[in-house]
Amino acid sequence: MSHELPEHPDWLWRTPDPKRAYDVVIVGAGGHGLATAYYLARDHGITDVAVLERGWLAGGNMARNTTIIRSNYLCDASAAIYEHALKLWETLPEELEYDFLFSQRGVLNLAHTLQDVREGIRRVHANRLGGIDAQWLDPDEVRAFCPIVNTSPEVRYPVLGATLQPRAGIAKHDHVAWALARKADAYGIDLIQGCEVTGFVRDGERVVGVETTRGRIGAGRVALAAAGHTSTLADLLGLRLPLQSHPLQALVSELLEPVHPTVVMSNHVHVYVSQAHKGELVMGAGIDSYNGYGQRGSFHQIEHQMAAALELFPIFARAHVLRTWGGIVDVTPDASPIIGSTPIENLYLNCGWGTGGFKATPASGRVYADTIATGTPHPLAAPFALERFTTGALIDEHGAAAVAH
Amino acid sequence: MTQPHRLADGGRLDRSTPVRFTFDGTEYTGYPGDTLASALLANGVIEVAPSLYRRRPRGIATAGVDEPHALVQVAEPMLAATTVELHDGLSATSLPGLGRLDQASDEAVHDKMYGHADVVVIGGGPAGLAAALAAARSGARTVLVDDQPELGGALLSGHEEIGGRPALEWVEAVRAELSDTAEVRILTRSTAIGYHDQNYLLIAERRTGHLGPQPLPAAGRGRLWHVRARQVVLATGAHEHPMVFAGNDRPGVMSAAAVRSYLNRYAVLPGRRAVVLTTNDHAYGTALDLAAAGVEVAALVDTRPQPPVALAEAARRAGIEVLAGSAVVGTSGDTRIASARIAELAPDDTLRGPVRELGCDLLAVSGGWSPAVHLWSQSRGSLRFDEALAAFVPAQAAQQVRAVGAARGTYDLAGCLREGSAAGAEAATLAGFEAAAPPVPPSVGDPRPALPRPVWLVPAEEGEPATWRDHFVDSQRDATVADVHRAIRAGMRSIEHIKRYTTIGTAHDQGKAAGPTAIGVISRLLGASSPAEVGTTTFRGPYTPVSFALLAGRERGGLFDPVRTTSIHPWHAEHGAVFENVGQWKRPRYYPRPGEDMDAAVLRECRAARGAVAAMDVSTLGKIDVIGADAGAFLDRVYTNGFAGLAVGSARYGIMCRPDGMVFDDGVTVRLADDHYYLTTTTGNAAAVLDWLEEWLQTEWPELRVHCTSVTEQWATVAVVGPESRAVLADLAPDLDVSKEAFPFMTARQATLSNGIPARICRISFSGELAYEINVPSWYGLAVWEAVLAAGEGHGITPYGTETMHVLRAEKGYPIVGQDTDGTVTPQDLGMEWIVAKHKQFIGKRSFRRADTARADRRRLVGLLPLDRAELLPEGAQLIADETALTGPPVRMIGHVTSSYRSAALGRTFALALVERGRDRIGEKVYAPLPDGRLVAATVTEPVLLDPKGARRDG
Amino acid sequence: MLLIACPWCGERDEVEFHYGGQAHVAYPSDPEALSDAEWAQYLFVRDNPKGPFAERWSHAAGCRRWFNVVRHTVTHEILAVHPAGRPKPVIA
Amino acid sequence: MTVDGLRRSPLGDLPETLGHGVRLREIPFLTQLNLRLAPGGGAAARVAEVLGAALPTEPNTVTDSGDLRLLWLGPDEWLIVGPDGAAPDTEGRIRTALPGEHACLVDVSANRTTLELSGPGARTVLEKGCALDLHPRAFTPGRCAQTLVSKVNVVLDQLDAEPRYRLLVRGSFARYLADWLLDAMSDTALIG
Ligand SMILES: Cc1cc2nc3c(=O)[nH]c(=O)nc-3n(C[C@H](O)[C@H](O)[C@H](O)COP(=O)(O)OP(=O)(O)OC[C@H]3O[C@@H](n4cnc5c(N)ncnc54)[C@H](O)[C@@H]3O)c2cc1C
Ligand SMILES: NC(=O)c1ccc[n+]([C@@H]2O[C@H](COP(=O)([O-])OP(=O)(O)OC[C@H]3O[C@@H](n4cnc5c(N)ncnc54)[C@H](O)[C@@H]3O)[C@@H](O)[C@H]2O)c1
Ligand SMILES: Cc1cc2nc3c(=O)[nH]c(=O)nc-3n(C[C@H](O)[C@H](O)[C@H](O)COP(=O)(O)O)c2cc1C
Ligand SMILES: [Zn+2]
Repeated sequence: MSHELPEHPDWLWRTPDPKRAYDVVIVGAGGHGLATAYYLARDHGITDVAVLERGWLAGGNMARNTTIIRSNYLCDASAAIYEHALKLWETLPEELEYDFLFSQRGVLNLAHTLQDVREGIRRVHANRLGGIDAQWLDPDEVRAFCPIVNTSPEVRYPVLGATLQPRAGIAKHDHVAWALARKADAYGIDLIQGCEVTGFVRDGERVVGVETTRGRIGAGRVALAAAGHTSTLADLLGLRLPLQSHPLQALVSELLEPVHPTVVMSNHVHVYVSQAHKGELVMGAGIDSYNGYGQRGSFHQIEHQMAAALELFPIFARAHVLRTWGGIVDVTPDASPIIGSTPIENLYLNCGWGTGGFKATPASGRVYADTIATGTPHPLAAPFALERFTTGALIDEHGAAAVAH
Repeated sequence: MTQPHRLADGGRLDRSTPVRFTFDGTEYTGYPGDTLASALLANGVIEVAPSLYRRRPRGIATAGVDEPHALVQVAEPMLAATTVELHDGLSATSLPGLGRLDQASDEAVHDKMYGHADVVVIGGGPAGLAAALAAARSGARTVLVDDQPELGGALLSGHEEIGGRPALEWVEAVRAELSDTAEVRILTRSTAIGYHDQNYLLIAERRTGHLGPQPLPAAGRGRLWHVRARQVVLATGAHEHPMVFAGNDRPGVMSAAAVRSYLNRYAVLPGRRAVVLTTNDHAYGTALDLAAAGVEVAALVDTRPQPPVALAEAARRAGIEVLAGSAVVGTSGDTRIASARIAELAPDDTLRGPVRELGCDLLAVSGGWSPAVHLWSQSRGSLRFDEALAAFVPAQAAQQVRAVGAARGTYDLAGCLREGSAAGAEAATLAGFEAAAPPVPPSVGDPRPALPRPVWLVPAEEGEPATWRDHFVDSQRDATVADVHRAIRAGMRSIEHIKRYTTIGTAHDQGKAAGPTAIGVISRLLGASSPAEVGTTTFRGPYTPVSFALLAGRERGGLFDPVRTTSIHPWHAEHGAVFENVGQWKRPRYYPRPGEDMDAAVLRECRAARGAVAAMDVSTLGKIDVIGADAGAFLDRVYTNGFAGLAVGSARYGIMCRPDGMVFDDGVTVRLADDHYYLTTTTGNAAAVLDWLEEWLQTEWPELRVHCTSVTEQWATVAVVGPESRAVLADLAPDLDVSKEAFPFMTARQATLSNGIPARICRISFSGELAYEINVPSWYGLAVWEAVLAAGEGHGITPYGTETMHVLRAEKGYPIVGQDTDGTVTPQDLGMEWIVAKHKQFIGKRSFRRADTARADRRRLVGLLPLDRAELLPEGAQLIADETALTGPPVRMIGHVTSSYRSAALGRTFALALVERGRDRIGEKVYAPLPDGRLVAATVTEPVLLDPKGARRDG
Repeated sequence: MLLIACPWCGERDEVEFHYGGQAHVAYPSDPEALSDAEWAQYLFVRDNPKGPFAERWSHAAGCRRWFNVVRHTVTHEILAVHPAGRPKPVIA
Repeated sequence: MTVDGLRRSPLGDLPETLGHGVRLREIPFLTQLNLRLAPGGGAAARVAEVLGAALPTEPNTVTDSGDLRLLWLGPDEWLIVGPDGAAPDTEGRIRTALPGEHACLVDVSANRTTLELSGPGARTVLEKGCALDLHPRAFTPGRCAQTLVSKVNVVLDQLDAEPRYRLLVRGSFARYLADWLLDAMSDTALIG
């Protein structure tokens, strides 16, 4: 049987009017902006904070992602920050007093070619030495772990094995955002919706405030957390960033009795699927090659996705697509985020999480808050500085996943 | 008695051939023309599975795609019984909003079609038919789409007249004319599920599913149409929505329009004693039809204090009591409704006066109408809340589209016909045809309705909204007024939050019927002045759920993805090759002999290559003819090394980088003539390299006189490798002087083989052995392969696959792009400084000077020899600097194994690895900690482990 | 599925094309003369506007020609199409 | 055995197949020459002379010259298709027209094979996997296109109004395309 979702808390957040100024103004009330606000208060006692959101709170990519959480990344810097996030996820429901259905059901990354196998094993070895749980499964072990995966050697791209991260899993995206929002609100932080930042107030080389659709708001520091919209904001300051915003789509089926006990990702065949708590299959589709701000992509992506899904999961043939949607993901040249200060004083940047930033939410917020509060990069954030594009010290996660959910 | 609720006559049924079906294990009969829902109602069955979470009894509530309760499992899960056509032998099980996936694999075929149309009309009701007719008469390619088995839309459920005849005769005449008109396609049983950019429509056609178990599986179950339309007419009608009052989910509470459908279209009596509740004119027709069918209509409850006089009069004449300014405030009944409680409503929608209870087994409800704007919204058209109609209606179009009839809030039949006709003509005209709106025949049907009085929320007789847990807002999700209230009390203001907090509108029906009601309820509880302030959630496709298999189409199983094979493939398959997928190619990995595993086969193949002669099909390499006066200059810009100075008839190995300086591809290029180079690429990158070259030529250097032509499949290529390869070649090409002097390493010759085949033979080597690559037009590939094997027979020639190829090249320290590199590796990292020209510009050169790229301590390619000669390091194993470094986690890693093999030639295992400061560590030890806890030590060496001087290759 | 008008072949579905990102970004005439920061701008930084965007497409499955398009990144409307090498059109 | 007898086409084992109103067969070994040169220049004129017909300059059209078909592939690119064995002679003739020009002629006869799909149902079969508008108002004999059928790149050439199409497909994709077409042809309700 599927489950009714757990009860929400009776109280979530206020709907305040903006004050004239704040110590810190965070632009964007997605998961990352909200987590940043929360950790500014929790870790640094900074509560004179506003989170400005152009639409409804957590209505951007936070409302749209396939909720996969894992930390089995290849590069040291990525593995470190995602593993930090995973550790935070493990205690966050209790800390935030909100059961947001964090479920450590494991994530399988399937290998279909010898190249995939090499990459998978490389990642398993690196993860284990990095202190991240990782296993290599052969096809029989894959079948045992997820019986509905087609492990027949007869298919076009047989499953040759998989990496498994047992501690990985999913969480209910909206509820995560609300849990963070609720605590941030309780610290006295103003979450201001329907408030779009349309410009910046500058004093020489410094940013001292923002212009919004609800008037000018002064700010000691301005922290961008606007995901796919970051470049349009940075453009207002003449700051060009190595970011491209692309449509990324996802879809859900109707509610189904439990059939899929874990999370399966396959880069080669292009499938990312889990079964959410209520019972719907949640599936990510391919990223569209072109730039797009329309929160929708091209339908052939969905059709390819379905063909691929049926290769791996013949049992899904009769399931139905109930709803499709798109988000706007901000992609960097090395598929890794940018976190840190900018050439403009008091302006901070956290973006470029692309197709995979949900899983990082708590760590992203925490290291960003630390960077903002102290004015120096948090050690986990340091490798993700903007300078890497000049020095060439890229953190290339392309090998790890075409769409790195 | 069978079908006790079936009317004696009428309906769109074929009564001559009753069909049998089972529902939850019980057998019933019905008629072709029935839906599962209508047949159940005919048998007196209204109750379906209880609700998912609260286990409330639930019944069939609608007659269409908006059905929230009657979900069933037939072959597929979660079909609405109101959309399942009855057929003999149908067996359905009711579902509580939760489907079950059948383990048995689904063999049904699904088809796709790509279409183009001048005018697509969606909806085959009066408006759509009129539009299609107008467009079709102009000669425009017209597609008429309707999701029902037959055309007519709302006319199928009434008794309108058009042109002085029963409306369905008009429908039939229009259908006949359309069928006879060239360039018209009528798609019934076809749902437009998506409206995308540039008038791209997706239409899901049900082809044979309704026939039951497929007689001919080849005629697919479904078909997905992709239609690019110049102009679109949306005539999708309107949805009637429910009303929110206590107990509004009880079986027997049904949409008033659905009741009318059941009576007139399906000849079914959904109840025997009815109460009708309405906010608008339309349900009067239902009440009158019920009365005419002999149903006792206990009351017609109209929220409006002053219902239109003519309607009220007609009701009274039919013996129906009209209770004006009132609403149903509650229902009773164990499962099915047994009575409705009715009270008067004050102008502010509060209750006043006494409550009256009327016995009934049917409560027909019309909470109002909302145009079906789903596709309009998907097309990015804007919506506007029309206060008079109390509904969101289409406002500004964003594409070449118009909405007509009920889909834009026009509810009178004459208006629907008029708008349809005009829109069809307009669309055809804009599509470039001469079209005139045909005259609209006179009609008798719904007149322009009087204004409705929407009552979004009928208060309970007591208590506060916080406690109204039986006022269902989204009954499939069991979400109530209390839930909405709770979300708002928690601080939520946006409908998007309330949707996600309560899950309203996210169920199988996507809130098709209840969505507008939910907006109304939310606006009431938020204290908004109008639903306009609340707005809608986003309309997303698909309009109705579609199966994964339909979207996958034919590209399943063997057709999922092309399998690319070479001209020699039949031989490989016949000779037991084990294949490896390389991109879309199937390449032989090794050729096991009986009893051999891969290791044994590969060792044998390697020994043959190093000891005698071996042959490999290397036809999959990408091949490009680069031709033109500037070909050399062009390649100089693309490769890190120089090609302009290459002698005609000679070959050279090259590496190309991306602008960021990282290795992109490598391969050997032969200069065939002054202006003609024959360039080869890795198998996986063939298409990417061609695109890359074209991109630079067309967008950066159009002044260069160079043309690139892909000849990958023009040429089949056979590598003949090993010390005895020269002898084999001599035999194969008797006219060619194969001597060392006449045919040196890195040159190419044209020759005619002994069997007459013309060949381009290159003396190049990816194995470090004396070797030749024989290129022939691919239709000769198999013949040449067989000739090579025949010529080599006396030398013990051995076919070998990619695995042996990998071992041979690794023994020589030759990297494989993508295996020993990963997008972060420069040519220098591979130890190939020699290939990076100092004195010319080439793509990527500037990047080598960047701080990180110029770092001295980068990871570089080296060889590894495990101390234990039998220990095979896993590819991907991470390396640490010394045994004591194993503290942590995290453990500091200095590199990883990229390639690792057993070598027949070396009599031991070896590996290639990328290691931090690797070249400075030659002679030192590094360690690979393995998951099984062992720590494997290996000595760092030069990557070239065999014949470093190249004597064998040059021999 | 975008409908893109190849300047040669006419309107074809998006899947026949290959996306090439921002148009009119010339390869620096003398890369060696650039600072690391300037080179990084060329390598990695492209416009990412919300609105009309001058971008490149190649008719990969058709005539294989590269050409330039001005497309609105929110509505996906294609506002102009022209062969490679022409200057960027002015879109009001 | 002559050397021609040693040739194998990618679909040599494909029997001619009839479906409902549609026929599929391979035509192996057609001559195919890829020609690149500037349109409208001297070379183009000389090529027209030696071939007896102008290279089409209207995109996606074909001109006939005896048993040769000259297919437009790009603004400066054509595919010259002729019967088996015509390559050496045709190539020789064209080469005489090219000296001194920025031009390029490559024999790609073995690069692709040809499938012929014909009959009243042929268009419907193609429309199951090809998004091109093949309606006679848009695509007629004399038109050609490079496009996708299912996941495969093809050069599509309509020979007559039956309709009869040629699909020129690279050898390695030929098997998949044939399998795909055969599957599509097995649809029993082909027309309509
Ligand atoms: C379909 C899809 C699937 C995905 N799947 C996964 C997955 O499985 N796992 C995973 O880890 N990640 C996944 N991701 C990525 C993940 O969703 C994002 O990386 C992450 O949500 C980005 O951070 P965020 O939550 O802060 O962004 P968002 O939620 O997008 O927040 C940015 C906010 O900024 C606001 N904003 C923008 N401009 C302004 C302005 N001018 N003024 C005020 N406010 C502004 C926006 O409205 C928005 O609410 C997926 C993304 C998509 C689209
Ligand atoms: N008096 C009233 O309040 C009232 C209200 C509604 C309708 N009506 C009457 O109903 C009729 C409306 O005529 P109409 O032509 O505008 O609408 P219609 O309801 O008669 O026809 C719409 C048709 O479109 C189909 N359809 C809807 N969405 C579709 C999709 N996505 N794909 C395929 N098919 C789809 C429906 O199944 C239906 O067959 C008139 O006779 C009108 O008088 C009256
Ligand atoms: C993990 C996840 C599960 C979802 N489950 C459902 C669902 O069961 N039903 C539904 O209608 N939508 C579901 N959605 C999609 C949302 O309704 C919605 O489409 C998404 O938040 C994007 O918002 P938009 O469509 O309003 O733009 C789900 C979304 C996510 C990310
Ligand atoms: Zn083109």
